[in-house]
Amino acid sequence: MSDELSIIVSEQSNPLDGAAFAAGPGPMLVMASAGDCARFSLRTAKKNLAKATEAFGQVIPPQIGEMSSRAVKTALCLGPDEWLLLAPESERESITARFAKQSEQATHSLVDVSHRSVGIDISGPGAALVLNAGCPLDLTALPVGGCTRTILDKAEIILMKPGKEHYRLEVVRSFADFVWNFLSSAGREFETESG
Amino acid sequence: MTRFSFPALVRKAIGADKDWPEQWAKPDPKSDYDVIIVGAGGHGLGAAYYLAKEHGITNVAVVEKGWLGGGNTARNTAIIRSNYLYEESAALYDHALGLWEGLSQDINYNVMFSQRGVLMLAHTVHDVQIFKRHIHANRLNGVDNEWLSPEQAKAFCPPLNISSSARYPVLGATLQRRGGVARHDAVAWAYARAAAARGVDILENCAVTGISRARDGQVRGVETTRGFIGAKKIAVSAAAHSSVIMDMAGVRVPIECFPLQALVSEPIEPAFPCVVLSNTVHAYISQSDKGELVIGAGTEQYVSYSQGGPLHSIEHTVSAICEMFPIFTRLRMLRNWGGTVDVTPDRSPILGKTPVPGLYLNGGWGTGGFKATPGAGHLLAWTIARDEPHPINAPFTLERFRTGRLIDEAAAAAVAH
Amino acid sequence: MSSFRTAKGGRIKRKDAISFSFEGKAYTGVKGDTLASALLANGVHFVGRSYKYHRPRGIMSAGQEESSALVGIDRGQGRYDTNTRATTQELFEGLKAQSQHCWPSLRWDIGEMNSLASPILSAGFYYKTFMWPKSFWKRVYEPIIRKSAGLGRAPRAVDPDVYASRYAHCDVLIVGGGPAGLAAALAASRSGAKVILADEQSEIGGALLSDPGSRIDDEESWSWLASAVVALAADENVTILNRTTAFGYYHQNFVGLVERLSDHLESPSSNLPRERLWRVRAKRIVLATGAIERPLVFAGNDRPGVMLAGAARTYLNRYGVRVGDKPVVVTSHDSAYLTAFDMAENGVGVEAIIDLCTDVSPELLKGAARLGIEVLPGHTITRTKGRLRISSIYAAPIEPDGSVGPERTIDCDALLMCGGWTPSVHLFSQSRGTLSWREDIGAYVPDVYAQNASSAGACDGHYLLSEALNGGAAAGQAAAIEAGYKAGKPNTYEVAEEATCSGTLIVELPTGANPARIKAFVDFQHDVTAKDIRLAVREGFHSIEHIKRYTTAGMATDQGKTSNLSELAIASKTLSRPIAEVGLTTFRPPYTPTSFGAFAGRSRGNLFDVTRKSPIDSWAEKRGAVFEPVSLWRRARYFPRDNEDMHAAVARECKATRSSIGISDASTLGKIEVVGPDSAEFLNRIYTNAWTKLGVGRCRYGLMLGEDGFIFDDGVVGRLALDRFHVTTTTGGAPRVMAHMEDYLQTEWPDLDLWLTSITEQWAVIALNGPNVRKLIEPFVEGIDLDKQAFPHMAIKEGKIYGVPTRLFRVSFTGELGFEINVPSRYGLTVWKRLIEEGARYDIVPYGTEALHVLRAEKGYIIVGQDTDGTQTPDDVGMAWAIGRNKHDFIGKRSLTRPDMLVSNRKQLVGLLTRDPKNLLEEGAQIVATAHPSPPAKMIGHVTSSYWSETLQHSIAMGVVEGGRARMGAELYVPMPDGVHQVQVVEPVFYDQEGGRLNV
Amino acid sequence: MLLIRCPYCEQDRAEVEFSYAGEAHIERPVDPSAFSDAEWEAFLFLRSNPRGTHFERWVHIHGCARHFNAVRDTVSDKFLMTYKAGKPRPTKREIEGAKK
Ligand SMILES: Cc1cc2nc3c(=O)[nH]c(=O)nc-3n(C[C@H](O)[C@H](O)[C@H](O)COP(=O)(O)OP(=O)(O)OC[C@H]3O[C@@H](n4cnc5c(N)ncnc54)[C@H](O)[C@@H]3O)c2cc1C
Ligand SMILES: NC(=O)c1ccc[n+]([C@@H]2O[C@H](COP(=O)([O-])OP(=O)(O)OC[C@H]3O[C@@H](n4cnc5c(N)ncnc54)[C@H](O)[C@@H]3O)[C@@H](O)[C@H]2O)c1
Ligand SMILES: Cc1cc2nc3c(=O)[nH]c(=O)nc-3n(C[C@H](O)[C@H](O)[C@H](O)COP(=O)(O)O)c2cc1C
Ligand SMILES: [Zn+2]
Repeated sequence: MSDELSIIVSEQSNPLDGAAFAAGPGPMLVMASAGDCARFSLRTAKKNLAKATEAFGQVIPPQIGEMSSRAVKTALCLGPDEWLLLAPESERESITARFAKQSEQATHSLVDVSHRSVGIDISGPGAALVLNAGCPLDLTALPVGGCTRTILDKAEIILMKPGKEHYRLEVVRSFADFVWNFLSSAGREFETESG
Repeated sequence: MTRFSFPALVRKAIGADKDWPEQWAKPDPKSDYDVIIVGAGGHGLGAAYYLAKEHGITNVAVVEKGWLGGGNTARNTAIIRSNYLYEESAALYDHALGLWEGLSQDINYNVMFSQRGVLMLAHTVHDVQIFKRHIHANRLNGVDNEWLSPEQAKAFCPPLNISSSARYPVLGATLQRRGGVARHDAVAWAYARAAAARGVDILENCAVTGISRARDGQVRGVETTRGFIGAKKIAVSAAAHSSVIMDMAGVRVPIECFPLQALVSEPIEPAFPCVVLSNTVHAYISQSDKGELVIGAGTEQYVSYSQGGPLHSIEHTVSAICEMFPIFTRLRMLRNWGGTVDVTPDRSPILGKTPVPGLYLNGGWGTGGFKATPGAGHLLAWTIARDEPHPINAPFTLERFRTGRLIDEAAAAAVAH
Repeated sequence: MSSFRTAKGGRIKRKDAISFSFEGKAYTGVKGDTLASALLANGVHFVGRSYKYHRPRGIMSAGQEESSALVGIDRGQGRYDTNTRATTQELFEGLKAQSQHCWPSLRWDIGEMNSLASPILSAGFYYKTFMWPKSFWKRVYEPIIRKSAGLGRAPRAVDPDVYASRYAHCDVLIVGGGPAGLAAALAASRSGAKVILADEQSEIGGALLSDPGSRIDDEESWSWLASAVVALAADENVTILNRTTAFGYYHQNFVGLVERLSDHLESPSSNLPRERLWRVRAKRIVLATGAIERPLVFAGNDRPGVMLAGAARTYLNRYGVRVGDKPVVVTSHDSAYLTAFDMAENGVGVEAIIDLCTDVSPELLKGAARLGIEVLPGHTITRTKGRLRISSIYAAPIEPDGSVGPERTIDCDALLMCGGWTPSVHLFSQSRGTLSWREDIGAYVPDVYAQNASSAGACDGHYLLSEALNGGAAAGQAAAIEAGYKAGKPNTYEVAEEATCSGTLIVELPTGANPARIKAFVDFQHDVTAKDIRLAVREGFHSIEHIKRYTTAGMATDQGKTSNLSELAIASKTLSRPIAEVGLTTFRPPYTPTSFGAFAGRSRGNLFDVTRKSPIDSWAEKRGAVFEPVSLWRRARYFPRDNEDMHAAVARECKATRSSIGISDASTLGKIEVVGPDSAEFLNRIYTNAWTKLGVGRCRYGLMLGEDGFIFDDGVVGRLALDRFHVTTTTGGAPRVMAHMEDYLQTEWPDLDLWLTSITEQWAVIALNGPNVRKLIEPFVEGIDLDKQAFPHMAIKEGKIYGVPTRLFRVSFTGELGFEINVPSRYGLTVWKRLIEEGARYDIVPYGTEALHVLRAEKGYIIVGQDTDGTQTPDDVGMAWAIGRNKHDFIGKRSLTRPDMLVSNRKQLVGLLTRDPKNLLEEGAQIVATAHPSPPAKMIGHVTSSYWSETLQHSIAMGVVEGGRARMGAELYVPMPDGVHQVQVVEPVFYDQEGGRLNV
Repeated sequence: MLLIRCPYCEQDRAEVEFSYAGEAHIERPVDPSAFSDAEWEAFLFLRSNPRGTHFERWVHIHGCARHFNAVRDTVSDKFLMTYKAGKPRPTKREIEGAKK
């Protein structure tokens, strides 16, 4: 039976599976759905960050808007006591276990939200323009390596800026189609950009 | 007062319109009145008129801080209907609707009350349930309201998009045929003229800054920017400023003020025969007799007296209109303005006595008091004259917020416009 | 080349001919033309009809202030634009324009008869008549009034164009690209500040575009302009937006602009949006919006051929068009002389300059003499002649006593007027700045700023080119500094031989005729005349706001751009009150009419709102489910087979569930993970129920109230660990509940140690109900003993199903043995498909929300929002048992003891059975106590839920009834359109009262 | 669109990221059952609704998700200052100071 059972793990379905989009000369804009990973919502007091860092195996930054990203793990500080942790699928269980061990000394809430959202990678010289079709942030003021929760038209997103012309956003599953359609609709403008 | 009529119009035209009299006089305040009404909106002016006409009380002043009719009376989308859910509300609004039907003739001023029918769209199964509930209740209350299928709704309002693939498809609609719109400004002018003709003083540019009470607590007059004016009775009918003025008398009222915006398109030939409301997408629309589409938005979430509002709300409203009526996208917006609506916790008005002897309150009409104008005026006059509420406004007390006997049209998910 | 095109000059491309049509007649223009300039080049002035009197009207201006020359433009395929100003529409190949508001044709218009009745059509006439006989209003008068209304043709087809939008941030936003705006942009850009320069015209340049003769720093103005634009375009920190109107100035320097991307193109590419809404937040704003020329008010000032003098100059210098061959100029301001001089220099025989002022500057007189133009200082125009085009005017001297001397006729084919200039303070005023009246220039100018902005040039009351340039440069520099940049000294510009620029504000031109009998237009579109304004004042409309609303002056599509000041001046004079005291009406957005499409942007069709879909939605769609929207979600309502209707499908789905297995997608339920040592205490306060004693591995139905004591939401809560709960909410209530909980946690009880995490979308939820469910899943579940004792009703456990992690709930909303399988969302679809496959042997049937509603109603379970409407307490719906009586407090508790919560006749939830079991009540039907109610009837309740129960073979209903529980067994009545139905009040549980089917 | 300074993010952010949450400094009683009907009415429904300075609550719902307080002028809609939830009502002096 367990053979049959394990098959299912590979049969996952994501709203944006394999989605890709490019537009404009250059191209101005490239978008693709990001691969799956483990995601955790971590809530704890700032004083516990050292412990949490230990459990996660990578620095968890203390200031809202900061993001630490090294190798394959990323930690985003979204609120005064809220972090989003991204890690490879394979580390999900070990991370959970390490945090569980700490709950006595450092109260926290670690909730597995791996399946809650999907990621979209957006890059190119037009990336910021396309986001600004629906995002009210001044994206030039968002530093490279920064992150924030914000809004894109009618959808809440978590926005990361890994590079100058590179953004990654996280959107809750059921909003993903909307966000993708919105961005690609805006991206189509590059096909005719008339200045 | 010169009676308005077609022959009068011709006669005056022959005289180059030289001798049309003032529609309302511009008196100086007297030192004392029997009744002072604070706020020369449609409601306050209506109350003054009915006090004079029906109760013989003519030593009355209506005190207005700006130009009369310049509050929400000047800025509303003028929708009139009475198909409210609860019997208390239905009675109240239907009383007003009845008065609207004879108003132009009664006060000899054409307020262009147009009973072109009000459609309210249902976009979800839940909406359908709510609207059916309204129809049943209205029928038993003797208020006209009927259910239309999407096709019937489209026949009644041809620009309506009833495609089932719309993001918010039209699943049906209620229609109140007696509902419609009126020329909002004219209502204020009409009541002002009719009240003034019966001896009421209308004091514009006269803001109330304090309410003065005698030792025994009874009111004795108002402080204004034009000096103290004595009064035996004071009625506050100041819509957005109700709570500020009631505070002057030491009475706290459960009213908060929020911005509400509206807009008109450029004028076009008749293209929209009726009034359409959609609560689900927050937009409502009709076409004025002059030709512009008159469109209303939803209220903002924050307290404000700014008579303005943010752009994103207008974007939302206009996109909702374009969803429901896709042929309108290329029309242009001509003007967008805001009002300040006075909202109570149960979205029903407060109309009656207050804990202060001689002080009456008419307020909290929120997004939907224009339709009540004649009724509110009529009932307020009654309440002032007899120092007790008329049975129709008896349920609309201040006390209900303490006891919990709310008249919750909002919970019943009715649009209040 | 058409007859009125000049031989040379202008900014048009003479070689690029463009054909277009107006009123079906073909014409030729050239590239760079507007529709108006092309028509004028062809000698066409008469293009429209006015609103009320249907008077023939021509082209009055050369810009967006135009209120007469409005046309319809049809580009086919639903691209029909009504009320388009000929003066701003750029010409493109094949443009087709039509006149509006006339029938059968522009030339022969029946509506012109209105002019005959004009004496009685004075301001507000309709308020005074059409009242008798009463029934005529609805049947006769109003239809006629409505029919005659409106200006443009209504659109008939759906617009295929798309609209875009964009947020942008900048250091300095400059509105207006005339000399002031350009100089500001140059100065700001030099500092490195991020600058946006927007101008609504096709080309940047403003007044310079009409003024090739001026010299800036010893350079020809057009060459200066070209280098300025090149310099700005080269700076990557500068964004130049032409064809972009700033329409609204909102809070904290937030400005809405619309960029028109394709209206000037012959065949735009389909990906090119027609317009783009820019939402700009600027640190600092420089307003350089210029000034608008004012018409003069006199009898017959509206004939085709009467035009603003500045416009005529624009047509000449910018478009190479003579607006006439023998124009007359009438003015109260120096600037009109420039028009006359430029025209004369281009070989046009200017018949005369009628100057209302007596003391004309010697230089201007000299200039006129040099060009052979007769100047009549101290003269007025008393009337004009010409039906479809002006043919002559009557000029007369103004005597020292103000009376008018003998008239003299002057033939002409154009009359160019100038009553001075009105600074464009619209945006400033929208920003809530206050204006002050400047008597010397007869205009309102910005005074106190409410936001971080400044003004420069003509919009600030500085009309000289040198002032515009130097004021603009200073404003640009200051703005950059304000925005935090270092800016060197601004440039100073020198303008050679600058013309004088002064005038007098003339309210109404002196006339010998009775002013009460003449039509001297103030608002040209709405046909508001000077006498209308006087009538309004006479009738007691003293506030300018009243005058506006009574006469409709300033309410036309130009929003009073050319009329407000005349209106104000006439009112002031009639009221004998200074203009400054009379004040202005409120400036509101949009600055110029702005398309709905631009506001709607991309929010159309499937982007109008989010449609949330569950992980299993695609399966349901393939299976042909009929969906219903529930908040933002779409949920499968039923799964019809072979053309079944809803009724049949639901009956089948219910039956299958009760007899074997039904499967449904419950993924949309809200879910919140509550973690932390104080979780149970938190839930104690949030819910009516008590949570402390709930064992790990158990669940409980929870009821949540608002602080007002009324039911707010409900759902099942499972305890995963001492400090970890899995909370579920209704689908529609999920965001509201999360916000409510966060609010109390953060602001009322910050001392509690716990956190809330939304996990709605982490888990797909598959609800399985029916007697065979356990049998179906048992083989595939790992780590959970499904045995009745080990895993009883209302239990929760973590384990695996098909090898993927699950949080398995044993709960039931149907009264059958039920499990809710939570699996991480990405597995939801696969698990669902497996269950469907494996379930085939039990005839598993997917059911939708409708069957779900029937099944739960058979059990008397409520749906918050359907059986409750925000006015029910727990006791009202028979759920007093859910209240933890010993709890000190919970949200809403206090409200339950308010006097009106304790009265005996509150509406209570009951079951209702129709006398005829086949009869189905309508949801929302009202309940009365008498068999023959007549309006207004006393209603004692209403039907909240009503269904056909296939299982019970009779209809069932629930409703709320005053004092309902005391009426058990009583007969009541439900009036419906088809008659009054008799019903019996019963317990609201219709099926398996003992709950035997649950506990198996 | 308002521009609101979130005291947690320490940034000015657009109104669309926020939700309004009613008047500030209306503390829920520790023991509501001790409240009279009139006191309870005041807690539930009576708000100051001033023309002018208003103390109010906002949530940075699409940002850091924190509730905070703001002082805003209800006539001009201008924010005078914002501060973290739980902080006492600022004095006139503090408000003036924040305006700079
Ligand atoms: C955009 C918008 C759309 C609306 N749409 C509709 C609709 O379609 N249908 C509908 O039925 N209702 C609608 N309403 C609501 C409706 O406009 C109001 O409920 C109604 O007009 C209130 O009338 P009123 O006479 O009570 O108040 P107002 O007309 O506001 O009059 C109150 C008066 O009191 C004066 N005042 C205030 N303070 C003082 C003081 N201190 N001293 C002296 N005078 C003072 C004010 O200046 C004002 O003139 C809408 C409102 C808005 C803002
Ligand atoms: N001789 C006179 O009496 C007289 C009078 C007035 C103006 N002028 C001349 O006008 C010029 C004044 O220069 P200026 O720069 O102040 O004004 P301008 O008229 O040259 O430029 C204003 C520009 O702003 C644009 N604009 C206005 N509102 C806008 C909006 N909401 N959105 C986008 N664009 C908008 C206009 O299209 C125009 O191009 C000088 O050349 C001056 O000589 C002369
Ligand atoms: C039903 C209705 C129709 C209106 N029609 C027009 C119109 O055709 N043209 C116009 O300029 N304004 C129109 N207005 C708006 C008024 O000009 C004005 O904006 C409104 O009374 C609010 O006043 P304020 O903008 O001066 O604050 C209309 C207003 C209402 C309520
Ligand atoms: Zn924040």
